[in-house]
Amino acid sequence: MANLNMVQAINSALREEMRRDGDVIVIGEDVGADGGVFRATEGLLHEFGAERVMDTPLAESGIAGAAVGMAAYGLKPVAEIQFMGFIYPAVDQIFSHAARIRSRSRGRFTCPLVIRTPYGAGIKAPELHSESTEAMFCHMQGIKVVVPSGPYNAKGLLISAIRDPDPVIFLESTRLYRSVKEEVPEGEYEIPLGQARIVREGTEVTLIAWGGMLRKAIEASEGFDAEVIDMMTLTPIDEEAIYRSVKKTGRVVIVHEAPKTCGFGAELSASIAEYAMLHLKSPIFRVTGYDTVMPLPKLEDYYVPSADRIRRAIEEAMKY
Amino acid sequence: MANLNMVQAINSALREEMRRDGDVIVIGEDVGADGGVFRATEGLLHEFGAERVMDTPLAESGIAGAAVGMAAYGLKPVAEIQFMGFIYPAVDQIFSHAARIRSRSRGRFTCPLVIRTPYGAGIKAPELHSESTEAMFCHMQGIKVVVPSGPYNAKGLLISAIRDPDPVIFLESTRLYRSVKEEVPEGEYEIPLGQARIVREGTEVTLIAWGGMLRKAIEASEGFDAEVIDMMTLTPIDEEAIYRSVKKTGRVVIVHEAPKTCGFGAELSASIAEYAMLHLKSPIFRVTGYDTVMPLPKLEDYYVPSADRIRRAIEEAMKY
Amino acid sequence: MTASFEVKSLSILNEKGEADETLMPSLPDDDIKRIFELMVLSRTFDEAALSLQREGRIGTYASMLGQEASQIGSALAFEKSDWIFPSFREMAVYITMGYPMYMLLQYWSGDERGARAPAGLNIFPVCVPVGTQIPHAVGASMAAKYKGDKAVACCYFGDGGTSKGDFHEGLNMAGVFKLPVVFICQNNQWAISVPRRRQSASKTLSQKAYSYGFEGIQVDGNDVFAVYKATSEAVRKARGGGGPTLIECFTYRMSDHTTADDSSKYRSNEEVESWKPKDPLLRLKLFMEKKGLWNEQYQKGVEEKSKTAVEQAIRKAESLSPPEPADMFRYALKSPTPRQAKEMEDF
Amino acid sequence: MTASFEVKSLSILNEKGEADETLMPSLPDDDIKRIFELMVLSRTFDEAALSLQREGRIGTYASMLGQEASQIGSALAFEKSDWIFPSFREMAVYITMGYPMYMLLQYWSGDERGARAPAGLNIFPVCVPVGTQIPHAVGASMAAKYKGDKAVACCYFGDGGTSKGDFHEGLNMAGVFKLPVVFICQNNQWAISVPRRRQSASKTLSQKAYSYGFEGIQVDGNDVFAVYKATSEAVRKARGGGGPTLIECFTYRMSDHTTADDSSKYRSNEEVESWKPKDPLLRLKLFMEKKGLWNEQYQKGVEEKSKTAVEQAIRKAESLSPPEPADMFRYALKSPTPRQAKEMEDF
Ligand SMILES: Cc1ncc(C[n+]2csc(CCOP(=O)(O)OP(=O)(O)O)c2C)c(N)n1
Ligand SMILES: Cc1ncc(C[n+]2csc(CCOP(=O)(O)OP(=O)(O)O)c2C)c(N)n1
Ligand SMILES: [Mg+2]
Ligand SMILES: [Mg+2]
Repeated sequence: MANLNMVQAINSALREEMRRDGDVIVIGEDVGADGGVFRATEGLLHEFGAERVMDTPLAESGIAGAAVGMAAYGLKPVAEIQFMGFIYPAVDQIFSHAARIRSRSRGRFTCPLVIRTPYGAGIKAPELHSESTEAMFCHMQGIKVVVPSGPYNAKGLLISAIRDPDPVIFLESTRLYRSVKEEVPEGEYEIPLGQARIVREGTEVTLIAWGGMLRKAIEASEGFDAEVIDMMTLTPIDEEAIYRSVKKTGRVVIVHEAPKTCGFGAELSASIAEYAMLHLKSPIFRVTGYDTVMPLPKLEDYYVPSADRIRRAIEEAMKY
Repeated sequence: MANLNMVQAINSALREEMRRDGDVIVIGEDVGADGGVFRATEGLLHEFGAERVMDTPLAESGIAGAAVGMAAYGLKPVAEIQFMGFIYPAVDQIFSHAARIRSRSRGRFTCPLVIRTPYGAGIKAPELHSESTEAMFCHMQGIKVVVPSGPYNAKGLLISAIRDPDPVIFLESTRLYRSVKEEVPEGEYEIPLGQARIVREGTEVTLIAWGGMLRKAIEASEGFDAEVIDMMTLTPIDEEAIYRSVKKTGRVVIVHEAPKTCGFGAELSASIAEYAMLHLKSPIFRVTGYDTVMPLPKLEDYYVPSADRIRRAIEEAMKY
Repeated sequence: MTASFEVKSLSILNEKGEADETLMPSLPDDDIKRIFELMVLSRTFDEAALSLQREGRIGTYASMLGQEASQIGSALAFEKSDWIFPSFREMAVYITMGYPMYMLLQYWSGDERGARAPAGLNIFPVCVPVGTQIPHAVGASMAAKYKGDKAVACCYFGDGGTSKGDFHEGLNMAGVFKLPVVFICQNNQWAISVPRRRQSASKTLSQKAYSYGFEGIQVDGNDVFAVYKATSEAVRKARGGGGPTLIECFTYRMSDHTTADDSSKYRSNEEVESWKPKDPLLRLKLFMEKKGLWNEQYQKGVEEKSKTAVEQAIRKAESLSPPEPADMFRYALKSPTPRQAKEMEDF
Repeated sequence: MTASFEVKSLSILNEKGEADETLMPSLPDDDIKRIFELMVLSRTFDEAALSLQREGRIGTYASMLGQEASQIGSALAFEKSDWIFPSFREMAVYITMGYPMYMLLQYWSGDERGARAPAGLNIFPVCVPVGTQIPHAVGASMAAKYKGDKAVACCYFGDGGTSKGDFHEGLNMAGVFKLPVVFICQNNQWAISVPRRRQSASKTLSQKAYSYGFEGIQVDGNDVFAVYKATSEAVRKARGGGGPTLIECFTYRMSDHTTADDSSKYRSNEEVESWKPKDPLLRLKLFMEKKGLWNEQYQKGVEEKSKTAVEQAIRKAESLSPPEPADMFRYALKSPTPRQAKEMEDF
C-alpha cells in the first residue's frame, strides 16, 4: 500500500500492465521524455523504451487512427490525448472506427484500445482545457466510457480498461490529479467496468455523480439522509444500481459539470423516468454546468456546480 | 405554390436566399456541376457561378473551418457535408470554433453559418450513410440544431437558418428527400427557429418526434387520442410547447432513430422529469434505434423504430 | 539549408502492348497469364455486380472498371499475411488477395458477414469514410515493426483521399517512424464530380511523399507491369526496414462514381472516350499476343472460367440465409451490455 | 510526367550583425528603429507576463522569447486591415499590430474580454487547439477574394502545427483556389517536448508547400530583415492575385513551452545555450550600432519607454472590474435561449 495521488495511481496502473503484458504500449504527445503534461507516463520511457512509449507527431486523429490499426493487429495501445478539448479531431476515428471495427468485421478485427484524457475544469487553464463532453462518447455505441473519482478506483479501473477487449475512453478529472491522496495497493487489481458504487448509504435522496464532481456531491450531502452513487463507468450504465437506490429513496439529484442539455445526466434521468418512475416522490433534478460555452478561468467557478447549488437541489427535492 | 419534394424545397430556399443576399454562398463537395449527391444544389452553379457555389477538395474539417473564417469575415456560408456520417472530422471545427467564436471574441467575430447534411436511415446505403447523431450537436453550446420533417417546413426553416446570426446544423432526413410532396410557396417565408409545432391535437398521450420519424409517429398515433409534436428545432428546445402538452396528456412517448443512450430523447425526457413531472400519469417512454452500431441495410429495418414499436409504447403508456 | 528533388515516374507497357525490356520485371509466362486472368475475372465480377445492382439484388456499388491494373498489379506484390487496408473501390484487390467473391457480393447486398475476412487474410472491411483507413495501415505497420514481424501494411485510397487530414497525419507518422507501409493512391482523375486539378494544385500526387521524408513515385496505373514493379520494390524496401513509399497510380475511373451517380452531369464523353485506348486489359492482351501467350480461344476460355466463377459466387451469395437481427448486438462489443441484452429480447 | 523543385531559403542579417546588402529590404532608419523598439517592447512584455504568472496574477502563459524577429518581422508586412489568425504564442504579433497590451494581460488572466479585438483590427483571439486556425485564415481569404477586397489573410502556427490534418486541408484548399493568404510557420524546433525531427521526416517544413502547388521558403527566423522581406513579398504576391506562400521561420523557443512546463526534462542546456548567440535582438543591435543607430543611451531610453508602457498595461489590466458572470450567456448566441435566460437568474 502506498499513499498516492491520482497521477501516481494511473502511472502505477500503466506500469503494472506494461510489465505484465508486452502488448501494452503507450502512445501520444509528450508521453516519453516529458512523461506527459500531467506526468502520468513519467518513468515509463526509461523502464520500457521508446518502442513501447511512443511520442507521436502532433496529430490526434492520427494517434487514434494508428491506435486502431495497432489494436486490430493485436497490440493493446493506451493512447493519451493531452486534454479532452483536443479529442474532437479524433472523434471520427473513435466513432467511425474504434467503436465499429468489431461490428464491421463481424468480430474478425477488434479494438482493445484505451484512450486516456484529462477532463473537466479545475486547473484554471485556457480555453478547451476544461471540457467535459463525456455524453458525446456515451452516445457512441461500441465503446465504453469510464471516469474514476480518485486514486484507488483510477488504478483498478484503468487496469480493467486495458484488459477490456473493447475500446474504452478513460476520463481523468484534472481537479483530482493532485488534490487527493488515497491508499493504493501496489500490485495489480481490477475494478470491474460497468459497476457503480454506493459511496454513502442513505434513504431520502439519491445523489449521482462521477469523476471530479463526486466530492462536491459528497460535500453537499452532509446533513441529509442521502445516498451517494459514484457511477465510475458511464457506459455501459449500471442501471440496476441506480434503480435500486431510487426505489429506496424516491428522490434523485444528478450532478455533472457538462452543460445540462444532452449531458449524461439526461440519460440517467430519462432512464429513471422510464424504468423507475413509479417509485419517484419528486421531480428528478440535475445540477450541471450551464448551457453555454465554458468560460475562461475568471468565470469558471460560476460555471461549475458548487456544493451550494447541489445542496439547493437536494432541498428542493426534499420539499416533495 | 408548387408541389415540391424536400430536395426541391431546399433547393428553392437556397436559391431564394442567394438571390436576396450576395453574401450567401454555398460550399461543399460536389455541390457545383453535380448539384450535390442528392441534387439539393442543382442549378445553383449555373445561376450564381463558381464563385458562389464552390466545389471544395474532399476535406470536411477544412470545409467547416474555412466556412468559419468566411462567416467571421462577413459572408453567410451554407456548407454541405455529404452525409452526416462524414461530419465527424468536422466536429472539432464546429465545436471548438463555429460554436465559440462569438463567445471567445466577446461578440467581435460571429459565425452566421449553416451546415446542411443528410441524416438518418432510409436509402439502404453502406455504412455511415444512416447516421443520426443529432444529440452530439445538441450538447454543443453556441450552435442550433434544426431538423425539418417535410418540404414546407424544410424551406421555411432553412431560410430562417441562413438568416440566423449563429451557426445552425441543418439535418435533412434522407428518407424524406423524395418520398413526400407538399405545397410549398414560391417566395421567401420564414419558420422561426426554436419552435415546435403541434401536428395533431390529442388529450391522452403526447408523441414527440422530428425529421424522418415524424411520419412514423403520426402513423402510430392512429386510433389513439394522441397529441403529436414535431420538434423541428432541437436546440434551442421549445420546452414550453412540450410541457404544455404533457400537462394536458400526462403521458409521453418520444421517438428517434438514434440509439437510446444519450439520444436527444433523453434530454426531452429528463426535462419533463425535471419540470413537468407532477403532471405525469405514466413513465416516459422512448422508442429509439437500438443501443448498438447501426447495421448495414439487411438489418436496417429491424434497427429503426417501426410504427408498430411506437404503437406498443403508446399502449404501454395508456396502461397507466 | 536547401533541398531539391525530382518526382519519379514509371511506365513500362504502352498502349500498343510494347514493353520497355530494360524496365520489365522478371515474370514467368504463367504469372503473366495469371495477371491477365485476374483482370478478366475482376472485370467479369464488376460487370455482374453492376447488373445485380440494376436488378435490385445488391445495393449501391462502386465499379473499379479501368483500374484493374492498379489494383491487381499492386495487390500481387504482397504476401497473403500482409495487412491490407482498402477503400471501397478495391474489389480487384480483394479478389487478387483470394477473398471469396461471394462474400464481396454479400457485403454489397448489405450484410456485414461478408466483411469478415477469412482466417489467414488480413484484409480490412470496405472503408467508406474517405482516407480514414490510412492511419490504420500506419498503426498496423507500427505494430508489425514493434513485434518484429515481417508483415508489411498496405493502404489504398483515391485522389480525393489525398486531401483529407488523415492522409497527412498518417503519412507524416509513417515517415517519422520509418514504417513498413506502402501507400497506394489510385488517382483515377475524379472524386465523384471533382476533377483531379480541383483536388490539389500539387503537380503530382506522388510528390506529396517528400513532405513526409520518403519517396513517392507516379506510375502509369493502366500498365500492370509498372504498377507491379513499383509496388514490389516498395514492399521490398518496407520489409527491409527502408520505410514507406507513396505510389500514385495514374489511371481513370471509366464508370460512374457509384451506381447512385450519373457522371454525364460533370464530365465529357470525349474525356471518357480518350481513355478507352489506354485500357489496361487491352494492352496486356496485345503484349501477350505478341508473346504468343494469347489467342481468341484462350480469351474465350478465360472468360468462361470467370463467368462460371462469378455465377457460382452469385448463387452462393443469394443462397445464404439472411443475417439474424440479433447479430447487430452480438458484434458491437465482446459481451453485450445489460441494455443491449434487454433490447435483443425485442426480436 | 515529372516535376522537380528546389527548396528556397533566405537569410540577410548574420549573428555578427552584418547584412547582405544585395538582399537587404529598403527600410528607412526610422523603420529599423521601430523594429528594434517593438522587439524590446515585446521582450519586456514577455518578461513581465512571466513574472506576473509566477506571482499568480495571470494564468498559464506561453513565452515568445527568441521568436521576436519571426513575429515582428512578419507582422510588420501586413496592413492593419488584413486578417490575422494567430496561435497562442504570438504576443509580439498582437503588439506589432497595435493590439492593446493590457487586453493581452486581461486575456491571460482568464477574462475573455481581452480577446475582443478593437475595431479596425481584424485579429482573431488566441487559438489553443493547434492548427485549427489555419482553415479560418483560408476561409477569410476566400471571403476577401469573393468580395473583391484587397485584404490578405495571415496565419501563424508552429512546427507542431504542421502535423495536424487542418494544416493539410487548409493549405491544400488555399492552393486549389489560389487564395490571398500567407502561412507563417514559426519552427522553434520544439512542440512541447517533441523535437522537430520527430515531428516530421520532411527535410524542411517550407517544402511542404509544394504539395499544395505553391511556394515555400525557409528563412532565418532570428533575422528580422529576412523575415520581413520574405513576408512582404508573400503579401505583395497574395494581394496581387498570385496566391499563397508558406514561410518557415527557422527559430528557437528559448523559454519553457509555457509556465506549466519544465523543458530541462527533455532538452539539453547546451542546445539552449547554442542558440543564445543567434538572438534576434542582439544581431539587430549590432547592425544598428555599426550604422550609428544604436548606443547605450538609446538602449536605456527604449527600455525605459517599454517598461513604462508595460507597467501601464499591467495597472490598467489589474484595475478592470471583473467580468460579470452573466457574460458567459451574453455571448454564446446573439439572443440567449429560454434555457439560458432561466439559468442566468441563478446569479
Ligand atoms: C469523409 C468522406 N467524405 C465524403 C464521402 C462521400 N464520398 C464517397 S467517395 C467520394 C469521392 C472519393 O474520391 P477518391 O478518393 O478520388 O476515390 P474514388 O471514388 O475516385 O475511387 C466522396 C466524396 C465519404 N465517403 N467520406
Ligand atoms: C490539437 C491540440 N493538441 C494538443 C495541444 C496541447 N499543446 C499545446 S501547444 C503544443 C505544442 C505546439 O507545438 P508547436 O505547434 O510547434 O508550437 P509552439 O508551442 O512551439 O509554439 C501542444 C501539444 C493543443 N493545444 N492542441
Ligand atoms: Mg478518384
Ligand atoms: Mg514549436
